[in-house]
Amino acid sequence: MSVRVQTEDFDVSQEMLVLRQKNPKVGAVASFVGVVRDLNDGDEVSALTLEHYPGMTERSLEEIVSEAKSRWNIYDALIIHRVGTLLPLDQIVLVLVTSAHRGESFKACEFLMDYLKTRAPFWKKEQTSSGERWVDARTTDSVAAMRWETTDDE
Amino acid sequence: MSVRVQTEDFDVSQEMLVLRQKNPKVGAVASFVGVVRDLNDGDEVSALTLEHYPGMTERSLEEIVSEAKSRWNIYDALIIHRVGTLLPLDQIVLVLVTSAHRGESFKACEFLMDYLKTRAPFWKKEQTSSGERWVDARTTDSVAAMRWETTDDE
Amino acid sequence: MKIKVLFFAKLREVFETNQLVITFTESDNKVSDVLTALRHKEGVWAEELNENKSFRIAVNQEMVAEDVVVNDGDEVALFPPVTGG
Amino acid sequence: MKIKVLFFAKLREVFETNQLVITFTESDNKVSDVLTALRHKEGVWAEELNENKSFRIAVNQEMVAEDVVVNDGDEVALFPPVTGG
Repeated sequence: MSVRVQTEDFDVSQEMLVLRQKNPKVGAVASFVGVVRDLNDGDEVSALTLEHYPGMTERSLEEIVSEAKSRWNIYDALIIHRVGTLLPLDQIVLVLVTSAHRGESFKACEFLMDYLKTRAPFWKKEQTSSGERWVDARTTDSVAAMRWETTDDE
Repeated sequence: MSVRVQTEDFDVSQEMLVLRQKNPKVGAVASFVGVVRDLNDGDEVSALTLEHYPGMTERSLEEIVSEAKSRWNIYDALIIHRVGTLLPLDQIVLVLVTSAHRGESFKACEFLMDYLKTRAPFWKKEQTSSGERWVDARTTDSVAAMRWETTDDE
Repeated sequence: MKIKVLFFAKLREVFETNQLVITFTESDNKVSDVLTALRHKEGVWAEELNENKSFRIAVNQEMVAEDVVVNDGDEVALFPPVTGG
Repeated sequence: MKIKVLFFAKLREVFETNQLVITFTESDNKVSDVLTALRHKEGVWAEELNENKSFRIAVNQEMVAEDVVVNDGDEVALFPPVTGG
Protein backbone atom coordinates (compact mmCIF):
# COMPACT_ATOMS: atom_id res chain seq x y z
CA MET A 1 0.00 0.00 0.00
CA SER A 2 1.92 3.02 -1.26
CA VAL A 3 -0.53 5.72 -0.13
CA ARG A 4 -2.00 6.50 3.30
CA VAL A 5 -4.21 9.33 4.55
CA GLN A 6 -4.35 9.34 8.34
CA THR A 7 -4.75 11.51 11.44
CA GLU A 8 -1.90 9.73 13.31
CA ASP A 9 1.73 10.79 13.15
CA PHE A 10 4.31 8.66 11.28
CA ASP A 11 7.85 7.47 11.99
CA VAL A 12 10.19 8.11 9.06
CA SER A 13 12.79 5.47 10.04
CA GLN A 14 10.13 2.84 10.45
CA GLU A 15 8.47 3.61 7.11
CA MET A 16 11.87 3.60 5.40
CA LEU A 17 12.68 0.19 6.84
CA VAL A 18 9.36 -1.29 5.73
CA LEU A 19 9.68 0.18 2.23
CA ARG A 20 13.15 -1.22 1.55
CA GLN A 21 13.50 -4.19 3.87
CA LYS A 22 12.73 -6.88 1.35
CA ASN A 23 14.93 -5.43 -1.34
CA PRO A 24 18.75 -5.56 -1.06
CA LYS A 25 18.92 -3.97 -4.54
CA VAL A 26 17.99 -0.60 -2.98
CA GLY A 27 21.02 1.71 -2.78
CA ALA A 28 19.22 5.04 -2.38
CA VAL A 29 16.32 6.32 -0.29
CA ALA A 30 15.22 9.92 -0.87
CA SER A 31 12.62 11.41 1.41
CA PHE A 32 10.74 14.57 2.14
CA VAL A 33 8.86 15.60 5.27
CA GLY A 34 6.58 18.64 5.34
CA VAL A 35 6.20 20.30 8.74
CA VAL A 36 3.72 22.83 10.23
CA ARG A 37 5.39 26.24 10.55
CA ASP A 38 4.42 28.71 13.26
CA LEU A 39 4.39 31.59 10.78
CA ASN A 40 2.74 31.95 7.36
CA ASP A 41 2.32 35.06 5.22
CA GLY A 42 3.47 37.17 8.15
CA ASP A 43 0.97 35.85 10.71
CA GLU A 44 1.54 33.59 13.66
CA VAL A 45 -0.07 30.19 13.15
CA SER A 46 -1.27 28.39 16.28
CA ALA A 47 -2.86 25.39 14.52
CA LEU A 48 -3.65 23.99 11.10
CA THR A 49 -6.67 21.92 10.09
CA LEU A 50 -6.39 19.71 7.03
CA GLU A 51 -9.55 18.79 5.13
CA HIS A 52 -9.56 16.30 2.26
CA TYR A 53 -11.86 14.59 -0.24
CA PRO A 54 -11.98 10.96 0.94
CA GLY A 55 -11.75 8.56 -1.98
CA MET A 56 -10.46 11.07 -4.49
CA THR A 57 -7.46 11.81 -2.27
CA GLU A 58 -6.20 8.22 -2.21
CA ARG A 59 -6.97 7.82 -5.88
CA SER A 60 -5.06 10.94 -6.94
CA LEU A 61 -2.07 10.02 -4.76
CA GLU A 62 -1.98 6.53 -6.27
CA GLU A 63 -2.06 8.01 -9.76
CA ILE A 64 0.84 10.29 -8.87
CA VAL A 65 2.87 7.33 -7.55
CA SER A 66 2.11 5.32 -10.71
CA GLU A 67 3.25 8.21 -12.85
CA ALA A 68 6.53 8.50 -10.91
CA LYS A 69 7.12 4.75 -11.35
CA SER A 70 6.55 5.00 -15.09
CA ARG A 71 8.88 8.00 -15.44
CA TRP A 72 11.86 6.88 -13.36
CA ASN A 73 13.67 3.67 -12.66
CA ILE A 74 12.62 3.46 -9.01
CA TYR A 75 11.75 0.44 -6.88
CA ASP A 76 9.05 1.82 -4.64
CA ALA A 77 7.40 4.96 -3.31
CA LEU A 78 5.28 5.83 -0.31
CA ILE A 79 3.14 8.87 0.43
CA ILE A 80 1.63 9.46 3.88
CA HIS A 81 -0.47 12.60 4.34
CA ARG A 82 -2.06 13.57 7.64
CA VAL A 83 -5.51 15.17 8.02
CA GLY A 84 -7.30 16.77 10.97
CA THR A 85 -5.84 19.34 13.33
CA LEU A 86 -2.06 19.77 13.56
CA LEU A 87 0.18 22.08 15.57
CA PRO A 88 3.42 23.88 14.73
CA LEU A 89 6.36 21.40 14.52
CA ASP A 90 3.96 18.55 13.64
CA GLN A 91 4.75 16.44 10.60
CA ILE A 92 2.18 16.84 7.76
CA VAL A 93 3.39 14.76 4.86
CA LEU A 94 6.00 12.10 4.07
CA VAL A 95 7.24 11.12 0.63
CA LEU A 96 9.73 8.24 0.36
CA VAL A 97 11.32 6.82 -2.77
CA THR A 98 13.74 3.89 -3.15
CA SER A 99 15.98 3.21 -6.14
CA ALA A 100 19.33 1.64 -7.03
CA HIS A 101 21.08 4.98 -7.59
CA ARG A 102 20.40 8.38 -6.09
CA GLY A 103 19.52 10.46 -9.15
CA GLU A 104 16.23 8.65 -9.78
CA SER A 105 14.98 8.73 -6.20
CA PHE A 106 15.80 12.43 -5.80
CA LYS A 107 13.94 13.33 -8.99
CA ALA A 108 10.93 11.12 -8.25
CA CYS A 109 10.67 12.43 -4.68
CA GLU A 110 10.62 16.06 -5.80
CA PHE A 111 8.16 15.23 -8.58
CA LEU A 112 5.80 13.50 -6.11
CA MET A 113 5.80 16.54 -3.81
CA ASP A 114 5.24 18.98 -6.69
CA TYR A 115 2.35 16.97 -8.12
CA LEU A 116 0.81 16.32 -4.70
CA LYS A 117 0.85 20.07 -4.01
CA THR A 118 -1.24 20.83 -7.11
CA ARG A 119 -3.30 17.67 -7.70
CA ALA A 120 -4.21 15.97 -4.43
CA PRO A 121 -7.43 17.32 -2.84
CA PHE A 122 -6.21 18.61 0.53
CA TRP A 123 -7.00 22.05 1.94
CA LYS A 124 -5.35 23.81 4.86
CA LYS A 125 -7.12 26.15 7.25
CA GLU A 126 -4.94 28.14 9.62
CA GLN A 127 -5.74 29.40 13.10
CA THR A 128 -3.82 32.66 13.35
CA SER A 129 -3.66 35.57 15.76
CA SER A 130 -6.07 37.41 13.43
CA GLY A 131 -8.56 34.53 13.23
CA GLU A 132 -9.17 31.50 11.01
CA ARG A 133 -8.39 31.54 7.30
CA TRP A 134 -8.14 29.14 4.39
CA VAL A 135 -4.64 28.99 2.97
CA ASP A 136 -4.37 30.29 -0.60
CA ALA A 137 -2.76 28.14 -3.28
CA ARG A 138 0.70 29.41 -4.21
CA THR A 139 1.71 30.33 -7.74
CA THR A 140 5.19 28.93 -6.98
CA ASP A 141 3.60 25.49 -6.52
CA SER A 142 1.98 25.63 -9.96
CA VAL A 143 5.27 26.70 -11.46
CA ALA A 144 7.09 23.86 -9.66
CA ALA A 145 4.59 21.32 -11.00
CA MET A 146 4.73 22.72 -14.52
CA ARG A 147 8.41 21.99 -15.03
CA TRP A 148 7.60 18.25 -15.02
CA GLU A 149 5.19 18.79 -17.93
CA THR A 150 7.97 19.79 -20.30
CA THR A 151 10.08 17.28 -22.20
CA ASP A 152 11.64 14.72 -19.90
CA ASP A 153 15.18 15.64 -18.87
CA GLU A 154 16.23 12.00 -18.61
CA MET B 1 27.70 19.60 15.08
CA SER B 2 26.60 19.21 11.46
CA VAL B 3 29.03 16.42 10.49
CA ARG B 4 29.67 12.98 12.03
CA VAL B 5 31.86 10.07 10.93
CA GLN B 6 31.04 6.96 12.94
CA THR B 7 30.94 3.17 12.91
CA GLU B 8 27.49 3.01 14.60
CA ASP B 9 24.20 3.03 12.74
CA PHE B 10 21.92 6.10 12.85
CA ASP B 11 18.19 6.67 13.28
CA VAL B 12 16.77 9.01 10.64
CA SER B 13 13.67 10.06 12.64
CA GLN B 14 15.76 10.86 15.68
CA GLU B 15 18.29 12.92 13.70
CA MET B 16 15.46 14.77 11.96
CA LEU B 17 13.87 15.64 15.28
CA VAL B 18 17.13 16.93 16.73
CA LEU B 19 17.91 18.99 13.63
CA ARG B 20 14.57 20.78 13.53
CA GLN B 21 13.21 20.64 17.08
CA LYS B 22 14.27 24.09 18.15
CA ASN B 23 13.04 25.77 15.00
CA PRO B 24 9.29 26.13 14.31
CA LYS B 25 10.20 28.08 11.14
CA VAL B 26 11.16 24.79 9.44
CA GLY B 27 8.53 23.73 6.91
CA ALA B 28 10.60 21.28 4.86
CA VAL B 29 13.01 18.46 5.65
CA ALA B 30 14.71 16.75 2.70
CA SER B 31 16.81 13.69 3.33
CA PHE B 32 18.87 11.06 1.61
CA VAL B 33 20.02 7.67 2.91
CA GLY B 34 22.58 5.59 1.04
CA VAL B 35 22.32 1.83 1.56
CA VAL B 36 24.66 -1.14 0.91
CA ARG B 37 23.44 -3.10 -2.12
CA ASP B 38 24.03 -6.84 -2.46
CA LEU B 39 25.06 -6.46 -6.08
CA ASN B 40 27.56 -4.12 -7.76
CA ASP B 41 28.94 -4.20 -11.29
CA GLY B 42 27.40 -7.63 -11.78
CA ASP B 43 28.94 -9.28 -8.73
CA GLU B 44 27.34 -10.32 -5.48
CA VAL B 45 28.55 -8.21 -2.60
CA SER B 46 28.66 -9.89 0.82
CA ALA B 47 30.23 -6.97 2.74
CA LEU B 48 31.66 -3.50 2.29
CA THR B 49 34.54 -1.91 4.20
CA LEU B 50 34.73 1.87 4.33
CA GLU B 51 38.10 3.52 4.88
CA HIS B 52 38.49 7.26 5.40
CA TYR B 53 41.08 9.96 6.07
CA PRO B 54 40.45 11.05 9.67
CA GLY B 55 40.62 14.81 10.03
CA MET B 56 40.34 15.60 6.35
CA THR B 57 37.02 13.76 6.15
CA GLU B 58 35.31 15.92 8.78
CA ARG B 59 36.92 19.04 7.37
CA SER B 60 35.78 18.38 3.81
CA LEU B 61 32.25 17.53 4.94
CA GLU B 62 32.08 20.74 6.97
CA GLU B 63 33.23 22.72 3.95
CA ILE B 64 30.53 21.11 1.82
CA VAL B 65 27.86 21.98 4.41
CA SER B 66 29.12 25.59 4.58
CA GLU B 67 28.96 25.84 0.82
CA ALA B 68 25.37 24.53 0.78
CA LYS B 69 24.42 27.10 3.43
CA SER B 70 25.94 29.91 1.41
CA ARG B 71 24.20 28.81 -1.80
CA TRP B 72 20.66 28.16 -0.56
CA ASN B 73 18.32 29.66 1.97
CA ILE B 74 18.37 26.67 4.33
CA TYR B 75 18.26 26.53 8.13
CA ASP B 76 20.48 23.56 8.85
CA ALA B 77 22.13 20.49 7.42
CA LEU B 78 23.53 17.27 8.83
CA ILE B 79 25.81 14.67 7.29
CA ILE B 80 26.45 11.32 8.99
CA HIS B 81 28.78 8.89 7.22
CA ARG B 82 29.60 5.45 8.55
CA VAL B 83 33.01 3.76 8.31
CA GLY B 84 34.20 0.22 9.00
CA THR B 85 32.56 -2.96 7.78
CA LEU B 86 28.94 -2.89 6.61
CA LEU B 87 26.59 -5.54 5.24
CA PRO B 88 23.94 -5.43 2.49
CA LEU B 89 20.86 -3.47 3.66
CA ASP B 90 23.00 -1.47 6.13
CA GLN B 91 22.71 2.33 6.05
CA ILE B 92 25.94 4.05 4.89
CA VAL B 93 25.24 7.76 4.76
CA LEU B 94 22.58 10.25 5.84
CA VAL B 95 22.14 13.78 4.52
CA LEU B 96 19.42 15.95 6.10
CA VAL B 97 18.50 19.52 5.20
CA THR B 98 15.88 21.81 6.77
CA SER B 99 14.40 24.93 5.19
CA ALA B 100 11.21 27.00 5.16
CA HIS B 101 10.12 25.81 1.71
CA ARG B 102 10.85 22.55 -0.08
CA GLY B 103 12.75 23.75 -3.16
CA GLU B 104 15.81 24.85 -1.20
CA SER B 105 16.11 21.72 0.94
CA PHE B 106 15.74 19.41 -2.09
CA LYS B 107 18.44 21.24 -4.03
CA ALA B 108 20.84 21.50 -1.07
CA CYS B 109 20.37 17.80 -0.20
CA GLU B 110 21.20 16.65 -3.72
CA PHE B 111 24.14 19.07 -3.89
CA LEU B 112 25.54 17.71 -0.59
CA MET B 113 25.38 14.13 -1.86
CA ASP B 114 26.97 15.00 -5.21
CA TYR B 115 29.82 16.91 -3.58
CA LEU B 116 30.34 14.29 -0.88
CA LYS B 117 30.64 11.62 -3.59
CA THR B 118 33.51 13.42 -5.30
CA ARG B 119 35.21 15.43 -2.52
CA ALA B 120 35.02 13.60 0.81
CA PRO B 121 37.89 11.12 1.36
CA PHE B 122 36.06 7.80 1.78
CA TRP B 123 36.91 4.61 -0.09
CA LYS B 124 34.84 1.45 -0.42
CA LYS B 125 36.24 -2.04 -0.61
CA GLU B 126 33.84 -4.81 -1.55
CA GLN B 127 33.90 -8.44 -0.53
CA THR B 128 32.44 -10.27 -3.54
CA SER B 129 32.07 -13.87 -4.67
CA SER B 130 35.21 -13.32 -6.78
CA GLY B 131 37.28 -11.85 -3.94
CA GLU B 132 38.01 -8.42 -2.47
CA ARG B 133 38.19 -5.31 -4.63
CA TRP B 134 38.35 -1.54 -4.29
CA VAL B 135 35.33 0.15 -5.79
CA ASP B 136 36.16 2.36 -8.79
CA ALA B 137 35.01 5.98 -8.85
CA ARG B 138 32.08 6.48 -11.24
CA THR B 139 32.15 8.97 -14.09
CA THR B 140 28.43 9.60 -13.44
CA ASP B 141 29.37 10.96 -10.01
CA SER B 142 31.81 13.46 -11.50
CA VAL B 143 29.17 14.52 -14.00
CA ALA B 144 26.59 14.91 -11.22
CA ALA B 145 28.98 17.09 -9.21
CA MET B 146 29.93 19.17 -12.24
CA ARG B 147 26.43 20.51 -12.83
CA TRP B 148 26.71 22.51 -9.59
CA GLU B 149 29.81 24.26 -10.96
CA THR B 150 27.89 25.99 -13.72
CA THR B 151 26.03 29.27 -13.22
CA ASP B 152 23.63 29.08 -10.31
CA ASP B 153 20.08 28.27 -11.37
CA GLU B 154 18.61 30.27 -8.48
CA MET C 1 -31.18 12.68 -14.37
CA LYS C 2 -29.68 13.37 -10.96
CA ILE C 3 -26.23 14.72 -10.26
CA LYS C 4 -24.76 14.78 -6.75
CA VAL C 5 -22.58 17.83 -6.14
CA LEU C 6 -20.04 17.93 -3.28
CA PHE C 7 -18.37 21.04 -1.85
CA PHE C 8 -15.09 21.21 0.05
CA ALA C 9 -13.11 23.65 2.17
CA LYS C 10 -14.03 27.32 1.71
CA LEU C 11 -16.87 26.50 -0.73
CA ARG C 12 -18.41 24.08 1.76
CA GLU C 13 -18.29 26.78 4.43
CA VAL C 14 -19.64 29.61 2.30
CA PHE C 15 -22.46 27.47 0.85
CA GLU C 16 -23.19 26.11 4.33
CA THR C 17 -23.61 22.61 2.95
CA ASN C 18 -21.28 19.81 1.90
CA GLN C 19 -23.52 18.45 -0.84
CA LEU C 20 -26.75 18.76 -2.80
CA VAL C 21 -28.48 17.01 -5.69
CA ILE C 22 -29.34 18.68 -8.99
CA THR C 23 -32.08 17.15 -11.14
CA PHE C 24 -32.02 17.81 -14.88
CA THR C 25 -35.20 17.14 -16.86
CA GLU C 26 -33.32 16.75 -20.14
CA SER C 27 -30.23 14.51 -20.56
CA ASP C 28 -27.00 15.47 -22.38
CA ASN C 29 -25.59 17.88 -19.78
CA LYS C 30 -22.11 19.12 -19.10
CA VAL C 31 -20.29 20.37 -16.01
CA SER C 32 -21.01 23.89 -17.27
CA ASP C 33 -24.75 23.18 -16.96
CA VAL C 34 -24.24 22.13 -13.34
CA LEU C 35 -22.46 25.42 -12.72
CA THR C 36 -25.23 27.39 -14.45
CA ALA C 37 -27.85 25.68 -12.28
CA LEU C 38 -25.89 26.53 -9.12
CA ARG C 39 -25.33 30.15 -10.17
CA HIS C 40 -29.11 30.52 -10.52
CA LYS C 41 -29.35 30.12 -6.77
CA GLU C 42 -27.76 33.60 -6.69
CA GLY C 43 -26.20 35.19 -3.56
CA VAL C 44 -22.98 33.43 -2.48
CA TRP C 45 -23.55 30.77 -5.16
CA ALA C 46 -23.40 33.22 -8.03
CA GLU C 47 -20.54 35.01 -6.35
CA GLU C 48 -18.24 32.07 -5.54
CA LEU C 49 -18.85 30.28 -8.85
CA ASN C 50 -18.38 33.41 -10.94
CA GLU C 51 -16.11 32.80 -13.93
CA ASN C 52 -13.41 35.08 -12.55
CA LYS C 53 -13.17 32.98 -9.36
CA SER C 54 -10.64 30.20 -9.29
CA PHE C 55 -12.13 26.86 -8.28
CA ARG C 56 -11.58 23.28 -9.35
CA ILE C 57 -14.02 20.69 -10.68
CA ALA C 58 -13.88 16.91 -10.29
CA VAL C 59 -16.26 14.40 -11.89
CA ASN C 60 -16.20 10.95 -10.31
CA GLN C 61 -13.04 11.95 -8.41
CA GLU C 62 -11.00 13.03 -11.44
CA MET C 63 -10.21 16.72 -12.03
CA VAL C 64 -11.84 17.86 -15.29
CA ALA C 65 -12.69 20.96 -17.31
CA GLU C 66 -16.16 22.57 -17.61
CA ASP C 67 -16.95 21.03 -20.99
CA VAL C 68 -16.95 17.45 -19.68
CA VAL C 69 -20.25 15.57 -20.02
CA VAL C 70 -22.03 14.43 -16.83
CA ASN C 71 -24.26 11.38 -16.62
CA ASP C 72 -27.02 10.25 -14.27
CA GLY C 73 -25.52 9.30 -10.87
CA ASP C 74 -22.23 11.10 -11.41
CA GLU C 75 -20.46 12.64 -8.43
CA VAL C 76 -19.38 16.20 -9.20
CA ALA C 77 -17.19 18.07 -6.71
CA LEU C 78 -16.36 21.76 -6.53
CA PHE C 79 -13.46 23.02 -4.42
CA PRO C 80 -10.75 25.70 -4.19
CA PRO C 81 -7.24 25.09 -5.61
CA VAL C 82 -5.62 22.46 -3.39
CA THR C 83 -3.17 23.43 -0.62
CA GLY C 84 -1.92 20.17 0.91
CA GLY C 85 1.63 18.95 1.38
CA MET D 1 62.93 19.95 5.10
CA LYS D 2 60.72 16.99 5.94
CA ILE D 3 57.39 16.13 4.35
CA LYS D 4 55.12 13.43 5.77
CA VAL D 5 53.30 11.50 3.06
CA LEU D 6 50.15 9.45 3.82
CA PHE D 7 48.60 6.75 1.63
CA PHE D 8 45.02 5.55 1.66
CA ALA D 9 42.92 2.70 0.28
CA LYS D 10 44.42 0.88 -2.70
CA LEU D 11 47.66 2.95 -2.61
CA ARG D 12 48.16 2.07 1.07
CA GLU D 13 47.73 -1.62 0.22
CA VAL D 14 49.95 -1.65 -2.86
CA PHE D 15 52.73 0.35 -1.16
CA GLU D 16 52.37 -1.82 1.96
CA THR D 17 52.62 1.25 4.19
CA ASN D 18 50.29 3.99 5.34
CA GLN D 19 52.95 6.69 5.56
CA LEU D 20 56.57 7.68 5.10
CA VAL D 21 58.71 10.80 5.42
CA ILE D 22 60.59 12.42 2.57
CA THR D 23 63.54 14.67 3.37
CA PHE D 24 64.51 17.34 0.85
CA THR D 25 67.95 18.91 1.16
CA GLU D 26 66.92 22.06 -0.71
CA SER D 27 63.77 24.07 0.13
CA ASP D 28 61.26 25.45 -2.42
CA ASN D 29 59.60 22.17 -3.39
CA LYS D 30 56.26 21.37 -4.92
CA VAL D 31 53.94 18.39 -4.78
CA SER D 32 55.40 17.33 -8.12
CA ASP D 33 58.81 16.98 -6.41
CA VAL D 34 57.26 14.70 -3.79
CA LEU D 35 55.85 12.57 -6.61
CA THR D 36 59.19 12.49 -8.41
CA ALA D 37 60.94 11.34 -5.23
CA LEU D 38 58.39 8.56 -4.75
CA ARG D 39 58.60 7.43 -8.39
CA HIS D 40 62.38 6.99 -7.92
CA LYS D 41 61.58 4.15 -5.57
CA GLU D 42 60.51 2.31 -8.76
CA GLY D 43 58.44 -0.90 -8.83
CA VAL D 44 54.86 -0.37 -7.63
CA TRP D 45 55.75 3.25 -6.73
CA ALA D 46 56.63 4.21 -10.27
CA GLU D 47 53.71 2.21 -11.55
CA GLU D 48 50.91 3.52 -9.32
CA LEU D 49 52.08 7.15 -9.43
CA ASN D 50 52.57 7.15 -13.20
CA GLU D 51 51.07 10.23 -14.84
CA ASN D 52 48.44 8.18 -16.66
CA LYS D 53 47.10 6.81 -13.34
CA SER D 54 44.31 8.65 -11.67
CA PHE D 55 45.05 9.53 -8.07
CA ARG D 56 44.28 12.53 -5.85
CA ILE D 57 46.60 14.74 -3.81
CA ALA D 58 45.86 16.57 -0.56
CA VAL D 59 48.20 18.97 1.24
CA ASN D 60 47.28 19.64 4.86
CA GLN D 61 43.93 17.96 4.25
CA GLU D 62 42.89 20.07 1.26
CA MET D 63 42.77 18.59 -2.25
CA VAL D 64 45.26 20.36 -4.48
CA ALA D 65 47.04 20.14 -7.86
CA GLU D 66 50.66 19.01 -8.45
CA ASP D 67 52.05 22.52 -8.74
CA VAL D 68 51.24 23.47 -5.15
CA VAL D 69 54.23 24.38 -2.97
CA VAL D 70 54.99 22.20 0.07
CA ASN D 71 56.66 23.45 3.24
CA ASP D 72 58.54 21.81 6.07
CA GLY D 73 56.16 19.80 8.26
CA ASP D 74 53.38 19.65 5.68
CA GLU D 75 51.14 16.59 5.53
CA VAL D 76 50.77 15.35 1.96
CA ALA D 77 48.30 12.55 1.21
CA LEU D 78 47.95 10.43 -1.92
CA PHE D 79 44.84 8.39 -2.58
CA PRO D 80 42.54 7.04 -5.31
CA PRO D 81 39.46 9.00 -6.45
CA VAL D 82 36.98 8.90 -3.56
CA THR D 83 34.07 6.43 -3.51
CA GLY D 84 32.04 7.18 -0.38
CA GLY D 85 28.35 7.97 -0.03
